[in-house]
Amino acid sequence: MTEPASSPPDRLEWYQTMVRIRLFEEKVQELFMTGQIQGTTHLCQGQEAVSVGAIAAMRPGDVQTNTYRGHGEALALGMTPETAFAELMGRSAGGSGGVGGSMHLIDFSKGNIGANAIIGAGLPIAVGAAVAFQMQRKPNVALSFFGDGATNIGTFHEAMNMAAVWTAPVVFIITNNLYGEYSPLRTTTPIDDLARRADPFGFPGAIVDGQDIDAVYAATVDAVERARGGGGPTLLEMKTYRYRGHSRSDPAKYRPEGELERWKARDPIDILGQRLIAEGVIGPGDPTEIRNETQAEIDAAAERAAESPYPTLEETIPYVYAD
Amino acid sequence: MTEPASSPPDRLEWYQTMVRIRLFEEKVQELFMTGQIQGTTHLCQGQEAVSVGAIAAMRPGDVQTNTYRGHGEALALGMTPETAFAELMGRSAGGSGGVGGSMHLIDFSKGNIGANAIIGAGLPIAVGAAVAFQMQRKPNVALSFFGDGATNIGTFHEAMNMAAVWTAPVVFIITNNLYGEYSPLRTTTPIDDLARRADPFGFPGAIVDGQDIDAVYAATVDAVERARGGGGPTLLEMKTYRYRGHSRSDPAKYRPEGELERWKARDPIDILGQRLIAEGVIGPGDPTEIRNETQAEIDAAAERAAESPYPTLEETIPYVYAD
Amino acid sequence: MSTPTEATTPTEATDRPAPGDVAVELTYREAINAALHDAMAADDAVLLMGEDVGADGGVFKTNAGLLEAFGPERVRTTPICENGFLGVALGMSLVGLRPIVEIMFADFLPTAGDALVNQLPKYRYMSGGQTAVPVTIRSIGGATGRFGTQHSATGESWFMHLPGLRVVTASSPGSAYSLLRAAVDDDNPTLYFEHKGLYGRKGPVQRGEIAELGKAAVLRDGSDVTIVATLLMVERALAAAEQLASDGIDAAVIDLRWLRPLDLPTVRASVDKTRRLVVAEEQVHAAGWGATLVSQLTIDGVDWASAPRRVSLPDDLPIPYTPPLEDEVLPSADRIAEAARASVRG
Amino acid sequence: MSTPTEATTPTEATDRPAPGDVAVELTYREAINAALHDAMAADDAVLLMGEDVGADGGVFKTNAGLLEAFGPERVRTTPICENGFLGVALGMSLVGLRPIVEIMFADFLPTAGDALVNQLPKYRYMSGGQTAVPVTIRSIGGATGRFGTQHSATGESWFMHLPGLRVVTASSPGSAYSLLRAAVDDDNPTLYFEHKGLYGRKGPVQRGEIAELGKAAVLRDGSDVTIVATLLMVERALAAAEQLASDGIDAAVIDLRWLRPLDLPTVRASVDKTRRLVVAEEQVHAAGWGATLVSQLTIDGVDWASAPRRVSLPDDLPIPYTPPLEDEVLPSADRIAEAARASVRG
Ligand SMILES: Cc1ncc(C[n+]2csc(CCOP(=O)(O)OP(=O)(O)O)c2C)c(N)n1
Ligand SMILES: Cc1ncc(C[n+]2csc(CCOP(=O)(O)OP(=O)(O)O)c2C)c(N)n1
Ligand SMILES: [Mg+2]
Ligand SMILES: [Mg+2]
Repeated sequence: MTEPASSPPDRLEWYQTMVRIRLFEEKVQELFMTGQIQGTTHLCQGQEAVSVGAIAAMRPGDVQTNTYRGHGEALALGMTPETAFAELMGRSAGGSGGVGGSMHLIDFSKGNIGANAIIGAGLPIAVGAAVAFQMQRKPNVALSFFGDGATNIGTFHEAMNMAAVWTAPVVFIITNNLYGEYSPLRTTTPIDDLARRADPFGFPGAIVDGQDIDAVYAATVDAVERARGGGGPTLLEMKTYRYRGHSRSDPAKYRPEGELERWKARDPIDILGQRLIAEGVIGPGDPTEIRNETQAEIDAAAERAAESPYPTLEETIPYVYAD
Repeated sequence: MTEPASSPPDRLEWYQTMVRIRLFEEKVQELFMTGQIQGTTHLCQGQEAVSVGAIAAMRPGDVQTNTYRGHGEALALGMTPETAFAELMGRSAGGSGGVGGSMHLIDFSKGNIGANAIIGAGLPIAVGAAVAFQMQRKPNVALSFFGDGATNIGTFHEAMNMAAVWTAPVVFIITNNLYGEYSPLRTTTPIDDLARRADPFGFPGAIVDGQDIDAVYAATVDAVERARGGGGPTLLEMKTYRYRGHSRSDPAKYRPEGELERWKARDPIDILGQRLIAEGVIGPGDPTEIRNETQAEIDAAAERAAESPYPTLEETIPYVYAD
Repeated sequence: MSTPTEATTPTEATDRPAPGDVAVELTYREAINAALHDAMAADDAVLLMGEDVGADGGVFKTNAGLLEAFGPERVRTTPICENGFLGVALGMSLVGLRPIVEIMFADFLPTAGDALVNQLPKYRYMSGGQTAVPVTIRSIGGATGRFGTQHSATGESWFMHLPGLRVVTASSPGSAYSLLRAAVDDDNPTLYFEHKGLYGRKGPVQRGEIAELGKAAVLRDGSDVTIVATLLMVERALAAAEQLASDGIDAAVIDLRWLRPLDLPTVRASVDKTRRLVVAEEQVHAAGWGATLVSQLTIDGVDWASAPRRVSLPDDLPIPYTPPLEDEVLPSADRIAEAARASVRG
Repeated sequence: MSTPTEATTPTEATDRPAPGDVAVELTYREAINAALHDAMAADDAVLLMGEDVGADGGVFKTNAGLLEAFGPERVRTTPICENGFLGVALGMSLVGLRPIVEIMFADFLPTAGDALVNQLPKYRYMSGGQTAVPVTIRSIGGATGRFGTQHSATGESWFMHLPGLRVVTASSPGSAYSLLRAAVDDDNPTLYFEHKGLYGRKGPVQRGEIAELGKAAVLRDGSDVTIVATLLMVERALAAAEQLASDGIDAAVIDLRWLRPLDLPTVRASVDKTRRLVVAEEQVHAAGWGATLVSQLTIDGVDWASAPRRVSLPDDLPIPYTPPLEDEVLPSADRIAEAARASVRG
């Protein structure tokens, strides 16, 4: 969990976290090439402002659920890159002891109560946590991160409806990166602005510039605090873009020419970096320095992670049933 | 299938059909009491204008799906009371040879391609038929009848979304009778006007007075013809009421006092009857006469149905797999 | 339908059976009601949720008095959305609650297929053991109701195939009570199956008793043949055993109760004695618990005196609506007895 | 990933294998692609639908060239909503189309649980035989991919339990082709399982061949022990048989292919000879096809020379992500051979 949202946000820390996520994801790609990570992975370069800005609005005791594309949220919530790499490498030191993998970076101690590989499945889980808080008279809120494609599955509708009917303290966050796997939004979804999908449930939906972390933070604080105050759910549509293909095996050839470049021109890390420079929070050389420092941190984390042993089958038996 | 919607509607026939449905349902109750029908049943007294008015808008080749509360639609589409009774009695002469029962009055030859006992399941089936018509370049439309409670299940959302994205010639008809099983709409649904649930799919939704068959017919003709013309789906919310409890075992004690009486004051059969009298289509004594004639028809149908034998197990084997 | 009796009022709940507890005579429906009352009274974290669970005692009247006793937050009527509200229950269980979810008919379990297959059983595992998932799912299965083919499945065997779950079935008022308490007490996702044909049955119930996890019940010892059954088939197996006794055949009857974990040792002990087995199952044999038992025992080297038998639903027929055929396809006491006789003969 | 080869271009489709047809060498992926091409070319009523089926050959590249050949109506990308689009396919099938639905990972089949359990298998039945339901569902199952516990199920046994369905599994390029053609040709809802670990395998494919419904394939005759397998386990069973041959053990290997209908006669003929059986299954044994086979054969009175054996996934473990453990839990050729040896020893 980050600091309580009531203290003034540390935007330099946001910047560093976004850079950490970016370089983490790039390292993951590299580790795939060298075979140190196997299977598949879903990277989030380009979407860092959504993860970091929204999570900055959480307070201690708040929780969230996310997806297979959840490295950004996991790191923003404070999972160390080493723990995350170890999980991706299938090592004992991983967040799930190596049995979860890339799609399941989970840390209950940090409010990260789920990273789901099934589209839509995280939403009702967040609603359930939120309703539990309400019943326990706890002042907490649950967030749920999911993609634009997930707004077409029934579970989305069901979760939104229950949240509304029970005035649950939950915030639904669509990371609208314009694509499902290979399909542009318009081939699967009859509208462009997904925030509209809150209307049939009678609670607010808002469109947010997902490249601008200050906007993400402000919108999420509004929604989270409204929920905390008993005002019920909000749907936030963060307009953003993933720089890479859907998963490791996808070169993303289906994208129109120039689209990637247009989005990169509004890179969320650059936007905040330039703002921090303009405000005098950092100097013009600091972005490069932060990047270099973070790169060293990431490289070291990956190395340490690789030293962790693989789990034995026995080690993982207690993960199945609680007693 | 009734006559093409382009010929002027025979509203006297509508009246007779509504009376037939009403008396059919009352007879079903009676047959339960005498043990001639077993199990459960879901009656639709009070909702007749929705079934008859909407189905009058269908043309030959059009199809529809409905639900366990589907006797009204089945009879409106032309299933004989005898065939329907035989099915409820589990006899060979039933529409499904007696293996379907009260929740599954189905007749493909009349465009009745499904009566489903699973909430929401009929919607995508109708969308599928509609998309097939589109692909086959047939000028046909599919309708789907379902309840207010069904608008909370994911399949509703999924079907609406696909219908929109594919501009499918389909009309979704909510028979909003204000209750799920025992739960009033407001305990499960955060809004009152379900027509609003079309908005996130970008197609029209309309509220219709479900007690007024002329209104039902007009709204459905609009929607069906728009669909036929390539204009895509419509969501119609028919505001109506079921006079009886949810199912046989439900005395409906959960309803506020006076509610039933208020709705009965706007009985759909009476409304049309009075209109037909005022217009001189029928005389003041005709309603009673039609009722008596229909009662005789219904009683005779039930008697004939009871003469049909039960199916043998062998008879039903070919119902499992097609070859 | 039943009205609440004295047994449906919450009593002093005890966590473990007091040895001196006197059994009360309750119907299966009342036993379930009592278990719900007692589990909710014992622990504020327990709640009941599902479609129409509160009003009028719920659809099967198992929930009489609960809404009045515990209020609408803890007896929570949900919208119709099985996958969604089971996901909600999962989320609740991750932050300290212990939901009991009613899935009205077992046929609606597949509507919640993802929650049941990919979420509840795997949630703890994929987090590396970071959380428990104390969710109980009550679902009502079985034929006899003339409800037709979409409302008559027993459904219990679908879930044997899934590590991470527990699966339990209740065949009598006494076990309905103690097994439901055990399910709610357990920290793992547990599917608890009721049979709609049993609600009116009466029997002794030990209020406060919590059944042992994974333990089958030998209802009748016997030396000639072992009959294993669940749910409605248990009383038919017992009736068959009576018939057999008058033929001079000494049949053991085991109520399997748990499908996951499966109590192989108890069944094994019996078949080691009888060397004959009949599985009486209200389900298709393929991919069911009966096949699992016969297979595992055979693999484990049981020395059958004659081939095991099965009395099952037809291999290739959905449940028919029409009353005579619904009755015909369901294994009867006669058919169970006949299978046992054949096994003793051959 | 593979690029389309000459085999992915539609050819003259023939409904029945021309006797003189020459087999071509294709990968499993290409064989599936060829079957899709040929089935769609043969009948305008056939279409392919599912998530991302068109672009870039689909997620597993099985669909290369289809979008180009048949256009976006017949190679239809759906929104993410498995239950919904399977219901759409059902609706299409009722009015004259023959959809092939791709459910990307077998783990997503439960997301479409209602369509699979209550709709497709029962639709014809509850209408009293008024309609056929010619829907084919392709789904990709199995481990080896390091996809973790929510993307590695084989899933095929869940559906054996359901009258009204057909269930078939493809273990090689040749059978992948002919079985997919058979599935599409059949008028009943058919689940067709592919294994994600097999896409790169090469083998002979008889273009135009339509496999016989419900017929298992004896891949290797043998007199000492019968090994039955599906999907990825088939090649491991064959490898085990090679090992066994060098030990002087003559193992039969049967690719079961169909789980519904289940080809008991073919397996029975083999075990009547060998009196020994090993089921090699990439699944939990409980409530699976292996248990069904062992049980039914034992009930049918096979006179086992030694107890049947099974090589299965662990009884109580979801599939782990970490590569060494994913490899460890999967039945290997060595473990299959060892089980066969044990069965021959006694
Ligand atoms: C129920 C289900 N169906 C299909 C998939 C396969 N799948 C994984 S990611 C994905 C696309 C999701 O798109 P979106 O929700 O926009 O999220 P993004 O990947 O863009 O972050 C699909 C179809 C799945 N994981 N779960
Ligand atoms: C998936 C599913 N869940 C639950 C049920 C049980 N059930 C049958 S009818 C019903 C209420 C439906 O209400 P509504 O959609 O308003 O239709 P109405 O009965 O009022 O016509 C419920 C919950 C079901 N049949 N299917
Ligand atoms: Mg997306
Ligand atoms: Mg209703």
